[in-house]
Amino acid sequence: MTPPVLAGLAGAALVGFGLYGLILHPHPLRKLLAFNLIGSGVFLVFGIVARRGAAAGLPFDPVPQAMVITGIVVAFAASALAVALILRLAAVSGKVTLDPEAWAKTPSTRPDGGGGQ
Amino acid sequence: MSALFDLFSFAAIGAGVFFFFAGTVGLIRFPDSLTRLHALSKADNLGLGLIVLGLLPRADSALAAFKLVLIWALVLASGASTAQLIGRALRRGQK
Amino acid sequence: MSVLPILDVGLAFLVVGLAAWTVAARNLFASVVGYVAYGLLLALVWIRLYAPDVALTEAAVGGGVTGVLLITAGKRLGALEKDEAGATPALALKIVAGALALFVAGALAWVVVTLPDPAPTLAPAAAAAADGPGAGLGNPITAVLISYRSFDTMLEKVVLILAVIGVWSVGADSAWGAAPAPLGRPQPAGAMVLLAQILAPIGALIGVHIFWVGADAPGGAFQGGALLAAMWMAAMMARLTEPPRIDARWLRLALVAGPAVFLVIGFAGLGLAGDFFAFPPAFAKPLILFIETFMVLSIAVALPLLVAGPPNGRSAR
Amino acid sequence: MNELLLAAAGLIVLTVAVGLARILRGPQDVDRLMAVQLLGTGGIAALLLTAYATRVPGVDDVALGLALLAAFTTMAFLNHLAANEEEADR
Amino acid sequence: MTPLIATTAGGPLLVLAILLPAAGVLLSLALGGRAAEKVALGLTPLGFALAWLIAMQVAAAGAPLVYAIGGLPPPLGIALRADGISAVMLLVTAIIVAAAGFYARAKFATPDGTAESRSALTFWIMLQAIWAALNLIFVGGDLFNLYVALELLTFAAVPLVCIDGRPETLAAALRYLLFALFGSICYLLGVALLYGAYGTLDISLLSQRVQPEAIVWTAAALMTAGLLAKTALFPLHLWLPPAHANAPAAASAVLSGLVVKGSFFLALRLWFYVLPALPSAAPGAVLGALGSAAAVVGSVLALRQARLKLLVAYSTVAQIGYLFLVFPLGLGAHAWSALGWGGGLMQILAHAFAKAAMFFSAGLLAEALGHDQIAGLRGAARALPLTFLTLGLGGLSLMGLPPSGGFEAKWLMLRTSAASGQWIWSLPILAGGLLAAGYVYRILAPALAEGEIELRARPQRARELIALALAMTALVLGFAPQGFFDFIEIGRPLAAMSAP
Repeated sequence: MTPPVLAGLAGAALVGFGLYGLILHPHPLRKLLAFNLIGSGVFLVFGIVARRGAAAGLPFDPVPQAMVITGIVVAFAASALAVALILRLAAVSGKVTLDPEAWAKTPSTRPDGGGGQ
Repeated sequence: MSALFDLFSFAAIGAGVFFFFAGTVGLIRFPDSLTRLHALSKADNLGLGLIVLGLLPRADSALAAFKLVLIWALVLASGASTAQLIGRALRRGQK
Repeated sequence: MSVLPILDVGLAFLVVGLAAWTVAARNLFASVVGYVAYGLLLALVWIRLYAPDVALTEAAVGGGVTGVLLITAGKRLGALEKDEAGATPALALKIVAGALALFVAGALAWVVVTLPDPAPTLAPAAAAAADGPGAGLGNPITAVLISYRSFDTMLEKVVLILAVIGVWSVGADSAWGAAPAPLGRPQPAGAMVLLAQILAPIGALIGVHIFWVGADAPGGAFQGGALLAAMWMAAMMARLTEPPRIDARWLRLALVAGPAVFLVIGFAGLGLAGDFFAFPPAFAKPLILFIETFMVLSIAVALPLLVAGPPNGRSAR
Repeated sequence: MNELLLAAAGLIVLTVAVGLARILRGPQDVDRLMAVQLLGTGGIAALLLTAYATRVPGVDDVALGLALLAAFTTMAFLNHLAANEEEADR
Repeated sequence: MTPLIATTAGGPLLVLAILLPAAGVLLSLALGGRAAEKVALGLTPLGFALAWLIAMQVAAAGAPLVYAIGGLPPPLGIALRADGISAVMLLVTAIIVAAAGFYARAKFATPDGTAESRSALTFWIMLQAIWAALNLIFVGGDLFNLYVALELLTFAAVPLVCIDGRPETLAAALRYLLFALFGSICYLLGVALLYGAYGTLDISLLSQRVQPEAIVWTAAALMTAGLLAKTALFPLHLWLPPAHANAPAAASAVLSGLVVKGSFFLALRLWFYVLPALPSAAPGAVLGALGSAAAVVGSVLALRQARLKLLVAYSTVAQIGYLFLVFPLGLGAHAWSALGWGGGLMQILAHAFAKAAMFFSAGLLAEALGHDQIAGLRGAARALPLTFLTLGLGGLSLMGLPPSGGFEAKWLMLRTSAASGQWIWSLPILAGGLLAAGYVYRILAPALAEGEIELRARPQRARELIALALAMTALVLGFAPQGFFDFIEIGRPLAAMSAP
């Protein structure tokens, strides 16, 4: 098997594992890790598309590779925002559950508006 | 001359691979964190050092050779410092 | 005898195995560590796909900066782990999710393996245009990022800025304007200070080097900026320097510098070369390097701020 | 000779990968982290060997980047050990 | 069909429409504090003028405007395109963003004595960022560039949800972020496959190359699933109600009225513009069925809510459902497709205006009463007549009563389902309308009843009038002339084939 095919299969497996984790894990940080797994699987698909597009003396098609670089930046920014939200949630409430039922049971007393804490 | 260089490369790289192997065995088999740390440091410093040494004759420019040495130096500095920090933390009984 | 295929298969299994561990681990921190190791290995995979530019990005961001972000979060949330984040999923849900994941992965694998042959590609177009709008840049990826897909690259920096503001915005009202919490312990150990003192200047030089060669060889604004960012973070972890106040004028200007300079030169393109974001051929390379210099600055500032988190403490100076 | 370099690279990656069993077994977070550090060093060695075997440009720069960041996650981890300790003291 | 890849007259306006609010974001952050509000509000007339100019140019040319960025045409470069629906959406966005901005001044003013406040800076910057992202979505011509636009939209919208910092809003924002990230990564995977198959991501070039084959179906399924998650179509709607109901009213209006339309617009682009070569009956039926389920389930859930803002948010879930009927009713080159297309577009517009007006009113109500419990509304209409007039007019459009825009949309859809023999789609349209009447009645009936009510504060007349103006606009849409429907046909790939 050539590296592109191998990487393509690996990418598909990563998307599968990530999807499973994203659906099932209740913990938001675990969901974030799973999302990142899907992300890198998707980037690998771009990677094999780029490698297969080798032509005209270039060993790869530069366009998908450039897209991966853009994508990695965006994925990192997303992780940072999610981590900030998770840590803040843990700090103000002592728990990190996303279940809306759990929040409905303990309504905040502050009226609409206000800010910070 | 070139055959001699190849032989040297081969020997050094082979020794490097061995130290990585030894380090891994130590990490897996040694009974407690401090001794595992010791095994890890050996692999870090010696294994990579020998590989770098083996590749040096094959570097085709002074810059490439400099990069090789720099990489080793960086890993050495990082490994030494973190080993000391981890060791201190372990001695104070943290995990 | 060829060892390369064996190496590739081994690498692929390792990567997939670590991904499985990240999903399956019971312990939150063990899962995080698995993911960090996975990020390191991905850099090797990218080399095997002939993508050193991506490998460099993955090494700097995936292995380095993301590692610090996640390890910090994992360690801080570790204390909460006993607290249930929600009920454990029922077996039925597990089966449904597993079947769905299997189906998606299977379909994707099949499609990827049967991609058309010969593959459609823009590589010849990019290579042919290298002397024209590609502005004599030896690295076609840099040409694509700054010239052909300038709009993506400029807006992606705006995304980075929005993420920084988003991270700041989860802080307390009373803390607004103050600096984020320090990244390091109050009294850092000597070894860490020494390490940061060694790493930071060398790393800064390497970052600039990688940015500079990026015009013609693997590397570029993002990779260089990410390494500079990592070095600033190292200095902050050793308390050689502190996170800046988020209302500092220089910080705001550094954050917007990259996209703003890109935008201004893009506008000027209408007058100079007849189109928005067009570069006059005679000045293309210096203009692109000029834009990239500010991009490096913005990236080097934005990434550590994303890791440092919202402002902390009281805002009064 | 290039084949030998690649074989060495493969051996190193597979060897340190065995060390990843420490991530699974722990028992402490420090042990897990040590396995990652070994993987990082092994990865750098494998990258260098690949760089010299295949002559793909830029691979040594990737190794340089990894070497710079080798201690990164460990530094972050150790900082949080200290933070936890202070909380325990209080 | 000639490929739309070379710059046309008026093309530079498209770049300006995106870069104006983007520059506003950068300027607001650099200047900080009070300047952010001034920059944001100052840009609204300029942005509206630009949208107006673009609409005029499109109408004059009778064809889409195109701009190849940097003078570098696709496939290597990126093109922007504005057709009839782009121009309409640019105008609607400019109006609602401006309305939200002026409405929000009272809440997001920087307090005296502080140089800069957290919530104010965040709100004004994110409002402009949403505007920039939406404008790019409406005129983007490259699927990867549109991915960047989607992410821009996500990163701008999420912080608005948790701007007040309460734990439940943080949880809602986090859920929203995770759904949105999942959506964009699915979309991106589809983009990768399309590039792998055809070597271009330009919408007009792709539409000429796409064949009905496995890789295209996979890509289409992934991209559609991702966009559905972002649009909150049933059963991926779970994130929307807590997020939209907990945000401040000005932000809710933008999120419900505009932001979910961004990802829906991309779904339209995908199926009508990228994939017209695919047989559309089966995917249209699936999307229509999901939409029907959303219309019914969303309305039933809206009926059961105790809080006004949650009711309005669940109503969004239901109204999004109607939008998806455009796929069975508008896809394909049939004689009746233009009717269904017009109905779908009208539904986007009517819902955008009506829902923004209702969230504005709900916000005013909550400020005046100190709560937004429906049970506590008894007698409120007497105290706040303008606010309840707005709620009633908005409700009229949601129910689909004449002469509102909502009526026009549903009337067109009903006519299409009859003309096409797909009468089955008329059932959810009618059922949803009845249920909507139920939940609007639940708000209005107690409010109109006799009762004493104590106001904490009287809402500002200007803010009430902004909400009323939007509700009136939703109403007036019902009188849209034929010229409007001709205009939104400009650039629709199948328009030539399906003209009646």
